[in-house]
Amino acid sequence: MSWIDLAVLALLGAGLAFYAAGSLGFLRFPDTASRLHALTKADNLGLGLVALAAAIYGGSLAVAAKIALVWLFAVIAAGTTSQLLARRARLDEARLDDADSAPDGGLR
Amino acid sequence: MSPLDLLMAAPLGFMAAALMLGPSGRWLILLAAPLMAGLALWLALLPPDAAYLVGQWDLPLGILLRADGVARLMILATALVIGAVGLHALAEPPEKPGHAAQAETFWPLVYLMWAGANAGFLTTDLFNLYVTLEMVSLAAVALAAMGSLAAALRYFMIALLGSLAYLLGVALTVARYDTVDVILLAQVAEADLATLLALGLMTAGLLIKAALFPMHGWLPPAHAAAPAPASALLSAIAVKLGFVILVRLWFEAFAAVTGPAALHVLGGLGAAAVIYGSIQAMRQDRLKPLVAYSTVAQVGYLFLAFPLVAGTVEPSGAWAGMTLHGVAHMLAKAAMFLAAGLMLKAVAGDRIADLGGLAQAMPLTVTAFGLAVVSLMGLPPSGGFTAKFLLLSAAIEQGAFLYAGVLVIGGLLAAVYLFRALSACFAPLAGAGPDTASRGPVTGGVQAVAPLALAGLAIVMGFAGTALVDVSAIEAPWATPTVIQPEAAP
Amino acid sequence: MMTFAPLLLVFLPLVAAGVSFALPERLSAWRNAANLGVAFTKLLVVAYLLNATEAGLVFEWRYEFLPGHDFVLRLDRLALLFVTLSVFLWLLTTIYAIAYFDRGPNLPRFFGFFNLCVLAATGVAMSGTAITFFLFYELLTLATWPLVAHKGDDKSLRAGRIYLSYTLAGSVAFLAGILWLQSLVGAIEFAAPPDLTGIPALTLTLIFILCIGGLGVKAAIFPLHGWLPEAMAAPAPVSALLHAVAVVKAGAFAIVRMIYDVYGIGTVAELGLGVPLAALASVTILYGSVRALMQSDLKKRLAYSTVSQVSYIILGASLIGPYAVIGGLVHLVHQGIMKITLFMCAGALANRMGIKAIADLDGAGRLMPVTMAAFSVGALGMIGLPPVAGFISKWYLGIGALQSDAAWVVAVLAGSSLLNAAYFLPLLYRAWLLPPPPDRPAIRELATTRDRMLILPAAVTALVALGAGIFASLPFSPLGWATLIAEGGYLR
Amino acid sequence: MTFAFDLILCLMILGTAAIALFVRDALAAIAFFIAFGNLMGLAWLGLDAVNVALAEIAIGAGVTGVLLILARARLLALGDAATSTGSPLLLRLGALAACAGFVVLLAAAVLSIPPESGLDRVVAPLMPGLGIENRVTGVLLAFRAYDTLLESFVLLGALVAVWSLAPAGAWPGRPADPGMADAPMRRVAGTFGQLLLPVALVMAAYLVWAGSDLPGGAFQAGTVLAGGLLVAGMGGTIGLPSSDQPLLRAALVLGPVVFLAIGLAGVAAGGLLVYPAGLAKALIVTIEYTLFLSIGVTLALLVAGPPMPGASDPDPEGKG
Amino acid sequence: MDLPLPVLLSTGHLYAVTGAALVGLGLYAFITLRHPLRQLLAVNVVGAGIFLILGGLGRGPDATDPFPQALVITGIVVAVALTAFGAAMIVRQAQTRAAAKPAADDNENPAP
Repeated sequence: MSWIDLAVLALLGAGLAFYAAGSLGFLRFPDTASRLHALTKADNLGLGLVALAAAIYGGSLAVAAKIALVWLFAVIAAGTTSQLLARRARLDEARLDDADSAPDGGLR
Repeated sequence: MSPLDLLMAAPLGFMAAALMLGPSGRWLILLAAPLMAGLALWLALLPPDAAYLVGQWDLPLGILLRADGVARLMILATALVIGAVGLHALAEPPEKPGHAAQAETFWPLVYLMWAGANAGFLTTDLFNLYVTLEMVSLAAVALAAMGSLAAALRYFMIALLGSLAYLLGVALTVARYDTVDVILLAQVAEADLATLLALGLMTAGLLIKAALFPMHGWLPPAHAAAPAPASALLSAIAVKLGFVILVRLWFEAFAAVTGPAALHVLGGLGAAAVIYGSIQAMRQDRLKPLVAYSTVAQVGYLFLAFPLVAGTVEPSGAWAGMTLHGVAHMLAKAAMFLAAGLMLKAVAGDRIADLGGLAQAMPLTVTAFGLAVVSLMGLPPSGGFTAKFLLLSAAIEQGAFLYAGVLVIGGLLAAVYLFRALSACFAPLAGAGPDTASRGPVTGGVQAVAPLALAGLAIVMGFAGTALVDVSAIEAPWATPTVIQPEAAP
Repeated sequence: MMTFAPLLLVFLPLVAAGVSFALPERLSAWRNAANLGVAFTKLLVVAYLLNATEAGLVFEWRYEFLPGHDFVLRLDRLALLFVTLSVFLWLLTTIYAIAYFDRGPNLPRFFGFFNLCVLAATGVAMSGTAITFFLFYELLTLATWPLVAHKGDDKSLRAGRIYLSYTLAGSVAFLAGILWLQSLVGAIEFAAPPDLTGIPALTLTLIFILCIGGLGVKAAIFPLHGWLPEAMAAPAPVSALLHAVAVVKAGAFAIVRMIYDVYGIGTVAELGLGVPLAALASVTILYGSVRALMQSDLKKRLAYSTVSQVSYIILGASLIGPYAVIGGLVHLVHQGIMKITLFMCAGALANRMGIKAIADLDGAGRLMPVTMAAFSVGALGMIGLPPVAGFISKWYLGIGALQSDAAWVVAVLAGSSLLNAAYFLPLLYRAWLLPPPPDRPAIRELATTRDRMLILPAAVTALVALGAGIFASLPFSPLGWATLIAEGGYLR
Repeated sequence: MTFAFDLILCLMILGTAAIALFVRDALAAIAFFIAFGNLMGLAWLGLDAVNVALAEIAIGAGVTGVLLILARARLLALGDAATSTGSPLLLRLGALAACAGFVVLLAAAVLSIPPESGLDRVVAPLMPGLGIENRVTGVLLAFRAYDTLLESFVLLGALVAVWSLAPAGAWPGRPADPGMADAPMRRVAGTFGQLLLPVALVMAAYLVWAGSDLPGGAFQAGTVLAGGLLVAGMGGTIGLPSSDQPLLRAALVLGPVVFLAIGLAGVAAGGLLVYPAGLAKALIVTIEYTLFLSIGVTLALLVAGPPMPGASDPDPEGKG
Repeated sequence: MDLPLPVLLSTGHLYAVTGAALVGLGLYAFITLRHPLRQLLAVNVVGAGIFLILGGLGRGPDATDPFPQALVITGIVVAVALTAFGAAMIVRQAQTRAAAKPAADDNENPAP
């Protein structure tokens, strides 16, 4: 087992740990905002670590660049969706307060 | 260039062109109808061994197109039916406003069905058949949806299940034999579990598509509710592709595997379909469901022929009877649906009792209906008679008196329900007193020409029996081995 | 001309049918001209053919319409007998029908299908194979249906339905029978009877029953006759045509073909099928007469009379003796001529004076003497009184029965004649001897051309019926021709 | 990958499938279906079928997932929650017995067939003639190009079929706007769409190009394009086109028609879909590029659904 | 991982049998589920199962047969086309029914 392998292993382990923490938070937290908080923060970090591990494991700059791109888009996508989810959750709460009407499809 | 590719390519080209032209795409049928009829005729007149490999890729990988007798006859009938139905639809007065989408999309869908049917009749490749089956089914469901969305959705779901069953069978066949070509399979197929299951699955799926009793449930509502041109295409074309694939499977690819018992199951279902469909047709009060149930019954004959084809050493008679029945039914049923559509539109009702006085008001349309009745009942001279005569001869020769009895009784039952509709046209106008002239000619004669031509062709078929029997025997699986004998997979 | 003439004979009516279907009602004069022209041309062709056939020529035209199944038109003497009868009567019926309908609704349709019926009847006569026969036989069924249902009222539609149910069921039984036979012996050509040796007697009997049962529907053999009285709902020209010539005769004609040209008299005798058939025919003869006696409607009475009379032909054919055969064949012609006379008269009475029930006949002879005279000739012929043609038939049948050691048939004939007299003589009595009801307006029988066209055809057929009886010994008389047929083939 | 991994994967596939099928809530069902599709993608990776894995994840999970979500949302707006309602117990028991029996039969049949890549041996020697490396692409666009040609028209036909459902008065028109109702949400999605669309284009183009030799191809690339178009459409970056726009129609038929034309032109070289020697790769790439464009637009419009009345363009800058 | 399983069940067979199970699962769902959208989902699961059978049985010792792979890709595209059409029909049917109903609260979104 080389140093590289060790590094990969360590990064993977750390990434998975963050994932686990994020998932735990997702399951245990009470409302949408805090669940998102758990997911986005922990998972983005977890993803980064795993991606780093993969990049090192891949061993070439081209692979690393591709993985970096993947990571980048995943982060952008995650950010966008969390934004949308959060907004949506707020809208729903507002409507529930009105006690009049229920969540309508954000997508029509 | 050869008609084998043009028959597939031309409708696809028309489909794209119709999409590009938008609402004026409807006029394309004026070009398409004669062109396709010409191509189909060219195909029918090709030398007997007409076949080629697409892209020159050899079997088992490639796809073989082959113009056998069944394909020639079916494609010719398809060209005539779709051409006539298309011209009929072109002459249709502008629909209610708001149906612009249907008026425009009707045409690409028709061309898609045309291409799919032609490609399906020509190919010997089971997976390729799956794709063509989907082309036809997709168009068929969309056309059915123009009448009743609920019926179309039901049709869609059940057809989807049928497609999947067929696909699963193809998957097992690929895995088992590393080929899906009908001709190669005929050489290597063995009766093991995988093969039998594959055949069973494909058969079950195709029986749904062909609407054989008891898998017919989707057909009457869908066919009865669709607009007349769509109904004509559904009953004439859509169910036939499933039947042709079954012929390829049972008499060619897996001919060595299928036993007489299994063939009698199909034949028995066919016989049951004849009786059941006829009885249901007799019970209808409305015209289009009656015609639709008649399709259920007529499909039965196609499968009733299966054990008869397999039961003789020299099956040319039964084979021709089966094929010609398919062709005659295509022509006659399309004519009948078109005529029924015109008749119902004229009386602004949908019940058989509403038809009174039509024999005076629209004699041409009623004549078309009557000629279609003659062929569907199997009365001479007509294609329907030629087919049933051949089948009945075969049944009696083999001593299959049960099938012979069903053939005979089916014809009589057909007489009962079809003549009920026809004689309603001769009745005086319901509730309008003695002045039958008040129901003047309702539509211009132009639209009546299409059903009249189709029904007339069904009648004319009765005079060309020998030629048609000869064509049907071209490259038939029981005849001398096919010319193309590619090597089996290494 | 040799092979062309028979084809012309069969397919000429297509021209008239096409013209009739295509021309609108306002061009009815053209339609009438076409119909009469074609009917007349056919008569000329028949005259030519009679001459040629008498000289021993046999026309034949064949076309393989399905592999192994030839479509054959063949004109032998038996065929020509039937063809001549139908062509002659058709010309008269056409004249009659033009006058009868004058300006009714749906006439293009009527004359179109009318011509198709001619085509089919001629085809039936000239069929050279069993399959060809079946084709025309079915065409006849189909083409007559719109005629039966012509009026379009509930009664006509019902009659049409019943007619179709009976005849289609009969057709398929017949088809099954001949297909079964063909599966054993190959295609059946009337000119060359198949070799039936080696086929089990039971099979042959079953096939015979299927075929005769199927054909017996059209020949209205008891108990398959139910459609015929119902079909009286049709207009009079149709009744005349259906009951005198086309449909019932096609059935009787086919039974003759079956016995003589398919099975052969030897086989029929061997299987012992002649006597039961003769017995069935006898039952029909008596049954029809008794039922006729019970009718109060004129056309219904005539219809049951037909049921009875057609079975004479079958009786003659099934007795299998030279004189009986001649009697049956000649009755084919005689009964046709006489019965068409009766129906045309009945139609004329209904058309001119609204007479439908027998009770209304009182004094009809005074108002329409020509019509009633013709009617009387027909009725007396039916009873079998000399010198009308009917006598000849019954005479030959009687002798034939004695020849075949079936003396009981003579009793049947006698009984039937008595019954015939019982249901016809009261009509004549009423018409000639009773005064007309006071409220009935006097009419001039032959005032207009139309009237003449309506009444004279019946007079012509009555005269022919008389002539066929009086001049029975001439070579071209029906009897002479029937003898020629019997000698030519059936008494080998 | 090891057998244990495969086994766990298979169990997870079955588990997600079961949940997707039988969970009450429709949204949950679709979510699990998407998860199921992704796991299927992994399974295809496990089978060394990267082409299929891409197609399965992009089309099977991605496009189908979006489609179902959109359909579910539109149903929900009509008060139909698409929850799974139970059927009669007897039916369930009967179905269970029948399906269990069928699975046993099917599994037995499957196990009776030894897994082998028989036709790979036929395909491999033919590849050099094509000048491309990716065997799946070779099969799709050369050896079985006929299937693919017809299939491209099936896709087009499906769109026509969807269009034929347009309600009265909506034709020709735009599909119902799949965009966000809430303006701020729309802005967020719009920003993402603006970013994603060009990236998707580039990536799709790369996938097509790579598809000759590496995993990828027109269908996968078309899906990526469709995804980009859809996200952009949801955010209002691009407006949905009216069904009668000539440019749109041209984009839809371009790929299939070019494919058909090249196929017919092959007749000059010996027959339908025959590629002249040396030109094979060029022709295949041409077909793939045009096809990818058409597939992308078609898939996006398939997801959007039929034209609906009153579906106005919120952002009238037109479609790119 | 030295379980004896791989000997009993090759990778290809494992996936193929999983496919078979998916087919059965989807079929059962198709029969017992009433809502057309859920049936559509079931159909997609059945399709995936069939594809997996094709792939699994095409799995050779060193490569997976490209032929079934191509068939699967074709099949996936056909499946998505049909699914799109089916989903559109389901939505349109619901819309037609909703429009046909005497609409009391047309513009309001109904309660869940």
